[in-house]
Amino acid sequence: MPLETPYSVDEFLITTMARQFSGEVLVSSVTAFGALSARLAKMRYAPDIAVLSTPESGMEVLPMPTLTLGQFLTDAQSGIPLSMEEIFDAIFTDHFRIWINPSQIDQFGNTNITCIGDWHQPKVALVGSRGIPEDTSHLSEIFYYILRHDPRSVVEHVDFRSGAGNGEERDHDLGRHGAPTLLVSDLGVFDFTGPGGRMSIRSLHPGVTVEEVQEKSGFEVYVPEDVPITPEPTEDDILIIRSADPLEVRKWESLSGPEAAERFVQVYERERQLLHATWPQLKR
Amino acid sequence: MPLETPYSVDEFLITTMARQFSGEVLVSSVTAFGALSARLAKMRYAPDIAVLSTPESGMEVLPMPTLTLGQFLTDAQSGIPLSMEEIFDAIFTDHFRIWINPSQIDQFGNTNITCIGDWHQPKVALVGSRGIPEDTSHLSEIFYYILRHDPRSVVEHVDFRSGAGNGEERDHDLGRHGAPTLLVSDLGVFDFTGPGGRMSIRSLHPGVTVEEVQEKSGFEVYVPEDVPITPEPTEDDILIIRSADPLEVRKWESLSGPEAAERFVQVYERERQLLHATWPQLKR
Amino acid sequence: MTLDDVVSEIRNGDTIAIGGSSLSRKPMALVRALARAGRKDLRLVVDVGGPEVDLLLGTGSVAAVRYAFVGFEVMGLAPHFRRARQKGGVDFEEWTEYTIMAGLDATIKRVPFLPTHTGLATDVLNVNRSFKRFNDPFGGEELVAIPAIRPDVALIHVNYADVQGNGVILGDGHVDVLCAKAAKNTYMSCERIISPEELQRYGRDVQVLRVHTAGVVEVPWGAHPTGCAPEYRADLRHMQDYLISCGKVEDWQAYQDRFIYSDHARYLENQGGVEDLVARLKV
Amino acid sequence: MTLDDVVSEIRNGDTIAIGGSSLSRKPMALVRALARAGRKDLRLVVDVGGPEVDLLLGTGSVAAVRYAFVGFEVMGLAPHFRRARQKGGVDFEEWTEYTIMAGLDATIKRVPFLPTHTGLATDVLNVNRSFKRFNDPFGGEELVAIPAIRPDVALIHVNYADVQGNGVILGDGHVDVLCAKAAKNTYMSCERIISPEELQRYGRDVQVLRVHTAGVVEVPWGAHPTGCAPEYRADLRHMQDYLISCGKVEDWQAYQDRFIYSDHARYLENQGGVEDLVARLKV
Repeated sequence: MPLETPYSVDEFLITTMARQFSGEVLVSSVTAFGALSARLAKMRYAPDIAVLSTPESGMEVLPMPTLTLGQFLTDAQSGIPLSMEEIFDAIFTDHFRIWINPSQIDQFGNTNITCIGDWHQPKVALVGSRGIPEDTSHLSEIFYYILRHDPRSVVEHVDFRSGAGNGEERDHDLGRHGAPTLLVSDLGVFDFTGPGGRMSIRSLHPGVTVEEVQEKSGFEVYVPEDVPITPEPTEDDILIIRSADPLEVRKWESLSGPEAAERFVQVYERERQLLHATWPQLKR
Repeated sequence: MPLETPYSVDEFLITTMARQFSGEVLVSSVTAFGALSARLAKMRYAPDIAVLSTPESGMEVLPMPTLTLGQFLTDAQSGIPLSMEEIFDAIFTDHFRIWINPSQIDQFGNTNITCIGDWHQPKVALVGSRGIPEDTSHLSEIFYYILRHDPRSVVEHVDFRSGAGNGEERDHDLGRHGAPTLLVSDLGVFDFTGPGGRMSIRSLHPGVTVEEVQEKSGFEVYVPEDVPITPEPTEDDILIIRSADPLEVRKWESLSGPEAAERFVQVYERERQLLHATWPQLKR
Repeated sequence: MTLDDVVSEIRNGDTIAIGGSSLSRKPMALVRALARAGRKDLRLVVDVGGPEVDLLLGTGSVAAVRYAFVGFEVMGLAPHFRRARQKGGVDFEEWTEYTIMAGLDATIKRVPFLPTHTGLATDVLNVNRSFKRFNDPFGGEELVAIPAIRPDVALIHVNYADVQGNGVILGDGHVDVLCAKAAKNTYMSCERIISPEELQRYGRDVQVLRVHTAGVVEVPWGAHPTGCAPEYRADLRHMQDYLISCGKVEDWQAYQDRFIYSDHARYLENQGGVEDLVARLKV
Repeated sequence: MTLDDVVSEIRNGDTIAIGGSSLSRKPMALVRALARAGRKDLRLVVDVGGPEVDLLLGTGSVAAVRYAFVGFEVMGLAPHFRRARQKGGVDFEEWTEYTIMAGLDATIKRVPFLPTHTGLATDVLNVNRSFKRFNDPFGGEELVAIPAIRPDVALIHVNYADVQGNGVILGDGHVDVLCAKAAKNTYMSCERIISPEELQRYGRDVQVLRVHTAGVVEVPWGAHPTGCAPEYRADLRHMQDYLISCGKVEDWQAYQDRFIYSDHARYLENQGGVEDLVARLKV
C-alpha cells in the first residue's frame, strides 16, 4: 500500500474480507486470515454465519487464528461435529463460503494451487487442487484473497486451472454456479464484471492508484468509471482482530520456507500455552 | 407339519433360521422371528454377527422379539447407533443379512410384498417393495421364510416381483448378486438349485412328506435324489428362545386383521411393563 | 414459528418430503395441521411411509405419492392407501428405500441422477416411470438412473432443536437429513427447544444443521401417534382406533373431527390428555 | 494383531487407501512399518495427503498416487512429492477432495461410477485420465463420471477400538469411513483398545463398524508426527526436522535410520521418549 493509519495492512484486509459475508452459511476458517475474517464477521457483520473449525470440522465455533492447525484449539470448544460428507453437501447445496488463497489468479478469475509450468513436468509442483474444483462449480459466491499483489500471482493466464474462472467453458459447462465473485489483495477489491468476465476494480485501498494496480498485475485490469476507495476498518474491527489474535499469527501467513516453518513451530508452542491458560473459560 | 415333539413349530422354524447365519455381518431383526433367530444365532451358531435393533438402528444389541416395534426396548440398550446410509452401505458391500417374510414367493424365488393382481389396478394393494430390490441385487445370501406354506403364498408366478429371483433377467442384469438362497417354511427348507434356478427341496421337517409339499405349493417343487430331514432344535435352542420371548410374541406373527391388532396392543403394553421390570439390569 | 405459520408457507400442489420411518418419528402434528388447513393436491415423497400418508389420503389432500412402502407394520395395511391404490385417482409411483434416498441425494449433490443396480430384475422397474435404464459411460454394465427428487418442502420431527434450526435426533435419522438438505424449505417440529449451548452437548446426535432448515416449531408429542424414541413409544391403541375408524364413512368423519380438525392442544386432550399419554407411552 | 502382522497382509503393488487428512490422524506407524518392510510399487489413494505420501515416496515404496492434495500446510510443500512430480517416474493422477470420496463411494455402492459437475472448466479434467465426460441419461446436462476406486487395503488410525474392529473417531472422520468400507481389507491402528461395553458409550463417535475392518492394532502415538485430536497435536517440530532432512541425501538416510528403520517403541524413544511427547503435544 502503504497506509498512513494506525492499523496494519493485515487488519485492513481481514476487515474487508469480513464485510463480504452474509446470510446463514457454513464458513470455513482454514487459514489465519480466513479464521479472523470469519470471527469478525460473526461478531459484527454477519451474525448468522456458522463458523467451522479446522481440521476437525466443528460447527458453531469461535474461530481462532491457527495457521490451519486448529485441532488443538478446537478441542477446547466442542462445536457441532461435522463430517467431510456434511461439508461437501453444504458446498453442493450452496450453504458454504470460504476465502481461498491461490498461488496464481488470472484475468478471468481462474486460480491455481497445483503447479508452476506444465502439469506433466512441472517447474514447481505445488499441492493439488484440493476442493477448489468443487467450490468453483457449485457456490454462488467465490472469494479469493492474495497478500501480495504482483505479476507472479496476478497473471494473464494461470499455469493450471485448479479453480474455474469465467469464460466459454464455464458458460457452457457450469453457468454461473461457482463463478469468481471477488479478489481482495493488498491493493484493492476486484470483481469479474469486466468485458468477458474479466477482472475489474471494485475499489482501491486508501493511497493505491490505478497505475500501481496495472504495474503489479500481469495483464490490464479493467477500470470502471467509478473507482471508490475501500472503506477502512473501524476502531471495533481492529480491537476485535487484535484481541482474537494476541500472538499475531496473522503476520506470518505470507511467510514461507524454512525460517517460516521455524517460526510456526515457535508460535505453535505459544499457542498451546495460551490455550492452556484460557482452557477453563472455554471448556464446557 | 405336525411334529410329535415337545417343541412348537415356531421354535423349530426359529432354530432352523438361526442355523443359517455365519460370519461377521449385520443382521436385521425386523420381525419377531427375525429377532429371535438372530438372538439364538448370536448365542449359539454365529457369535460374530452384529445384530441390529429396529427401527432405531442400534448395532450390537441383544435382539428382542418386538413385532417390529423395538424402539422402546432398544432404548434400554444403547448399542452403536447407525444410520440408514450405514445400513444400505452394508447391503451394497454384502455385510448384511435379513430374514424376509414375503406375501408370495414363486418357483424362481421371485418375491412379492407389493400387491395382489395387477400393479396398476390391484385387487389388494399391500405395502410396496421397501428395501427388497436392494437386498436382491446386492447380497450373496438371501433368506426367506413363510409361516404357512400354501398355494396362496407359494405360487407359480408372483403377481409382482418386489424381490428378484432367478431367471434370464437376473442372469443378464445382476448375475448372482442377490439371488435367492433359501426359503424356510413350516414344511421344510428349500433352495433354488433346481433346473433353471427353480425351487428345490433341501430338507423336509420331521413328518412332512414330498406329497404334502407338492399339494401345498402352486407348482411342482423340484425333488433332488437325497431329501434329508431338517435337524431338530436342541434343548438349549428351545430354552434360549423361550427365555428370550416370555410373552410369546412369536406366536402372533402369523396373525393379521383387527383381532390381531387388538392382541398386539395388549402385548405391547405387557412388553412395556416387562421392560420396566428388566430396565435396571439392562441400563448402562 | 407455530404449526399454522409453517402451513401458511406451503401451497396447494407442493411436493412435500416427509421424514421418519414406519411408525417412528413422523411429523404428525405438522401433517395434521396441513390437512386441517385444507391444503390440496400435495405431492408426497416418503421412504418408509405409514400413518402420515394414510391420513393425508384420507383427508383428500393428496395428488401423488412416491413411496418405498406404506403400511402400519404388524398392525396391518394402510386403509386409505389401500383404497386409493385400488380405486385409482391418485398418482402413485413405487420406488424403493435406497432409491428414494438416492433421488434426494442427487438433488443435494446437484446432479440429475444417481446410478444403481437396485430395481434390476424386479417389476419396480416396469411400473416406475421415472427410473431409466442406461449404460455405464465406461462401457461396462447396464444400470438404473434414479432421477433427482426435488421437494419444495420437507417436514420432519426431531427430539430437540435450537431456535436457529439445528436439530438433535437421538435415534436413527431415517431419511430426515436427506429430506432436510434436498428440500427448498425444511420445517422441523421438535419435542423441546433447547439453547444452542445445551444442543452442542449432543455431539453427533445433532444431525440436522441450521443451514438446511427454514423454521422450527416446538410441539411436544408432535410425532404422536407414531413414536419418538427415547421420549415415547408409538401409540398402538390410537392406531388401532384409527384403523377401525377407516372402515365406515361416519367413523372416519368422527375421527377427523376429533383428531384432525382440532388444534394440537385439543388433539392431546381428546386422547385423554397428556397424563394418560405419559402413563401409557413414556419409557 | 501387530504392525508387522498387518504389513504381512500387504503385497507389493497393492492399491492402498490411507485415511486422515492433512496433518491430522494419519496412520503413520502403519505407514512406517510398510516402508520398513520394504514394500514396493504401492499404489496410493489419498484425499488430503501429506506426511504419509511424502514419506513413502522418500523410501521409494510408491508406483502411483491418486490425490486431491499433498502438502505440509503452513509448513510448506512436500519435498519428496515435489521432487517426484518434477522428476517423473511415479504415476501421479490429480483428483479432487470430493471426487476421491465419490470414487470410494462408487465402490461401496457397487456402481462403476458416480456423476458430478466437479472438475468442469478446470484443468483437472484435462490431466486426469480416469475421469470421463458423459451426458446425463435423462438428456440434460453434460457431467463428469468419477470411476470407482477399488483399494486392496485401507489403513486408518483412530482414537479407540474394540478387538472386534469397531472404531471410535472423536473428531472429523475425514475419508476414513469411506476408505474402510471401500477396501477389500481394512486395517486400523488405534491409540487404545477398549472393551465393547466401553466403546458403546461413544454413541455416534463409533464411526467405523467391525464388518468393514479386517484387523486392529493398538499403537499409542500411532499418528505421530501428525495429530490425533483430542489426544495430541501435530508435532511441527518433528515435521520441521523431517523437512530439513529431505534436503540432502545423507540427512534423509539418517532420518530413515532413526525413525523409519526402527520399530515403533524405538521410534518413540528416538523422539526423546513419550514423556517429552506428552509435555510438548498433549492437550
